[in-house]
Amino acid sequence: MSAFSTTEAKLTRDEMAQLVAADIPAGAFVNLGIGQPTNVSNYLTKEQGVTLHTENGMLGMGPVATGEDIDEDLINAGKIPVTELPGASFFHHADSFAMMRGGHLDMCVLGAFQVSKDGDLANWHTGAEGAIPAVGGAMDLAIGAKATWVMMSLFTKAGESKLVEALSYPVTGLGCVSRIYTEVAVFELRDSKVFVRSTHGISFDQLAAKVPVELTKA
Amino acid sequence: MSAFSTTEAKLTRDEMAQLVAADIPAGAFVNLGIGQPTNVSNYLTKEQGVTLHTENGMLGMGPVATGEDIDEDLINAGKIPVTELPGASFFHHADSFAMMRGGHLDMCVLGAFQVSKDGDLANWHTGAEGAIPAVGGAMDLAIGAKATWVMMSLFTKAGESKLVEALSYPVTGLGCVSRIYTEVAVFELRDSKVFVRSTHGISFDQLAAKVPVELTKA
Amino acid sequence: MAPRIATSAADAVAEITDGSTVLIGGFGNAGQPMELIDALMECGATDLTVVNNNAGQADAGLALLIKERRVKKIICSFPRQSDSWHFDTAYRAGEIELELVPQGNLAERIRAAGAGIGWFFTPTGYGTLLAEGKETRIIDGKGYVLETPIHADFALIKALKADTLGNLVYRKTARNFGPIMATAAKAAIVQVDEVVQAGSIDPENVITPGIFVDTVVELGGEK
Amino acid sequence: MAPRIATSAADAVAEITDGSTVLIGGFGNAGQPMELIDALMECGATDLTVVNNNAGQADAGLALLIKERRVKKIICSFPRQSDSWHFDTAYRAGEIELELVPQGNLAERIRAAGAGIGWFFTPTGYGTLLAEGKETRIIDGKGYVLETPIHADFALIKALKADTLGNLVYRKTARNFGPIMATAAKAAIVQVDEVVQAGSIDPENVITPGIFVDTVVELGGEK
Repeated sequence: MSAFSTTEAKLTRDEMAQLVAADIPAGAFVNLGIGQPTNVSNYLTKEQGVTLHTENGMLGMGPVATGEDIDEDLINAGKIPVTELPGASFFHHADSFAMMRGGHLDMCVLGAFQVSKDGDLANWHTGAEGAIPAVGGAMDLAIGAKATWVMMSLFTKAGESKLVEALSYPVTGLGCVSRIYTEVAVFELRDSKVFVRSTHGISFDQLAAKVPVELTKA
Repeated sequence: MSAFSTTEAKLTRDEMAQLVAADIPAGAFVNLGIGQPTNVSNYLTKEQGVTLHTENGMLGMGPVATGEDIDEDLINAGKIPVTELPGASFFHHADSFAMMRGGHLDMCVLGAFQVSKDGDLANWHTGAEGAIPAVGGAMDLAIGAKATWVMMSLFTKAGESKLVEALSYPVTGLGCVSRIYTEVAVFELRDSKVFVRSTHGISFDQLAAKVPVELTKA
Repeated sequence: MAPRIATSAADAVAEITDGSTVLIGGFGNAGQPMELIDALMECGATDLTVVNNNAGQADAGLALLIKERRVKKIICSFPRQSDSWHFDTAYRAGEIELELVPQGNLAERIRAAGAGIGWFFTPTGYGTLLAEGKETRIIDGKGYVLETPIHADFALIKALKADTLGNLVYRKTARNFGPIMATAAKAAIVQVDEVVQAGSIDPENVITPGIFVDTVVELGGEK
Repeated sequence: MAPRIATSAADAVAEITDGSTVLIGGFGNAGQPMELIDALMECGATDLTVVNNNAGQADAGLALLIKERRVKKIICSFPRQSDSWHFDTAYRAGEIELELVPQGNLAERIRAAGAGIGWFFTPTGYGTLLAEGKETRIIDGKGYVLETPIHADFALIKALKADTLGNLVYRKTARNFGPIMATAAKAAIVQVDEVVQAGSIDPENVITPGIFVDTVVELGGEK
């Protein structure tokens, strides 16, 4: 495991994506969730040989399609036109989620509303009165891959930590998250502890004061 | 339903196969079990447009292969080389048995050790001391198709009826058989009754005397 | 039985009656049988239970069926979208029932129906609101929820090509729910760009064998 | 990870150790990975649990593994054949454990393992000897038996072609158990006639996506 490190400035969204991309092992099969995680694909290098899965039925997804390459039959889970790489394959929805649920993906990267210190994930529903719920593939993704990483801002607009003792939002999956990338710190969740791998624009002590869970320097 | 009829002579095995073939509705999807039922395929006409399923992964099976057409990658469930017809399709074992179990086949035709008046089928295991059991697809076939027909000789070598009140052999499937073709009679099982559709070389009364279940003329 | 080749989308859906459960393929626009959905709109069938990944978008297709209150219940994974206003309105008015299902469970429940599986234990959704009231079990330390198959009367599917025996091939990610929905419905109704002769699709490449297909309508190529 | 391209069948199976559970593809000779089985014989691994449709035939392949008492348990649907003498002898001597499974349940249990399904209710086998001691349930008046997934350490599979990313295509009824076994094993080892470049198999026609394949060995064409 990497030792603790710190940088002066907060990470930008692109820097977060870059960091996640660099951490993905060579040759991994990865599903990148809708939203911020999708940005990670821009920083994967050809040498890494990472294969992207999209749950609507494809392995070997390439970059977003532009111009003449746009084909409405070739889209990602966010319904954005994409391209296919040599060695791609198509399959139906049951096979695609079987691939995920069966633990064949090395990793998925998701956004989150909250993550608990035990790796419980909330990212599908605010639980707000009158909100229309929608879940999509969130629950399948959360528990399906061998490792689930989260990308999120660490604090809400009201300044509350999204890394919590116990979820107050509805659960997406229990005990599934093993790493959290935020603009101010990267956390690793293992052995029932929360390790801080790095801080950005904040010291470990400042961070520990703002986050309501016990933190350990990696 | 057909009214009762009778013929002077017992049916030969080929005549039984011919009768079964003639009874299969046009356009049906059918699985013919190993042994005697396989012979039915010789009497299906092109006009009937019956599609044969083999549980080792094929729809649109053609006749047994001979000479140069023999291909060890193209076999039926009895491991006999067969041919493929235009419009055939190949699929894996889980899909093949899903097709059967999901009730998509119109019919399967099987051999039997015993059938009970309620349509319980015994055809996989004699239950004899020291016999090594083997089941193959028998249980899947028995309960999978929309209709299960049996072809068997009505009596054992010892002269005992194989159509019985209750099975003495181990069960393959419960309540699954709806029709039985034998060399001396054709039975239809419905509404908890056993109807005799035809007799061959035996009168209805003679038959009724030899079979230990209540029979009704169709 | 070789499938009926319908003369039009209207002809293809003519047997769908009030109260039917209808599986509708597609994920986004890919694989969405838009002409069949429009024909279902025209044919007047109501009190429908619809199974789709979403609950209609903008002012077309499934959204219009919902707008006209022809759908009494929808089983889907992702109803709320930026342009799902007709669903949102019907839902808030209490005029449509929603069964929300994680996407993979939705797919597996449809697959189970087609495959003759009774109930099954899936890890997806365990410990969540969507498992409330459902039987659960811990197997090897992992939590599972018991889910049921989703059987339907009809499936509306879009494929690329059918042969005259109903064998289907799809195109890219438009495959999505089509192959499993075809297996789970009593009658699968398929719109294709092209109907070809039996024997012109390589048996190795058939995705949906013709046994699952009841009605085919050829609607030509690119829209 | 792209699969390892092994240099020989022996190299391909080198990681199989004593006590492993090994899925072996094939139905009759079709799809049977004979060279990999021979290599498994050579490599010396013992105390194996083997999953195959049969329990070996004549004096070759799996039958020899059984003859040499390298298989402590076999999970299969049809052990007894006219030429299954090595199994028969071992079984009668009480030197091999047999778990007899209806063929469709065997396939579905392997599929469930690969698909991350916990337990499932299947109608096949209900009311029979093979359901004795198993949990059952009546659903809509029909009896079902609860069955478990079959997970394995290795799968030995024969396919027609692999590309360098491990995408597989099969040939005719030799497909049989291969695609599901590839999904249910920690490591799928595949013998193929030919390895081709990534991109040379049409993505629409891939039967086993490379994600399921760990080791490929090219053993040339017709035997």
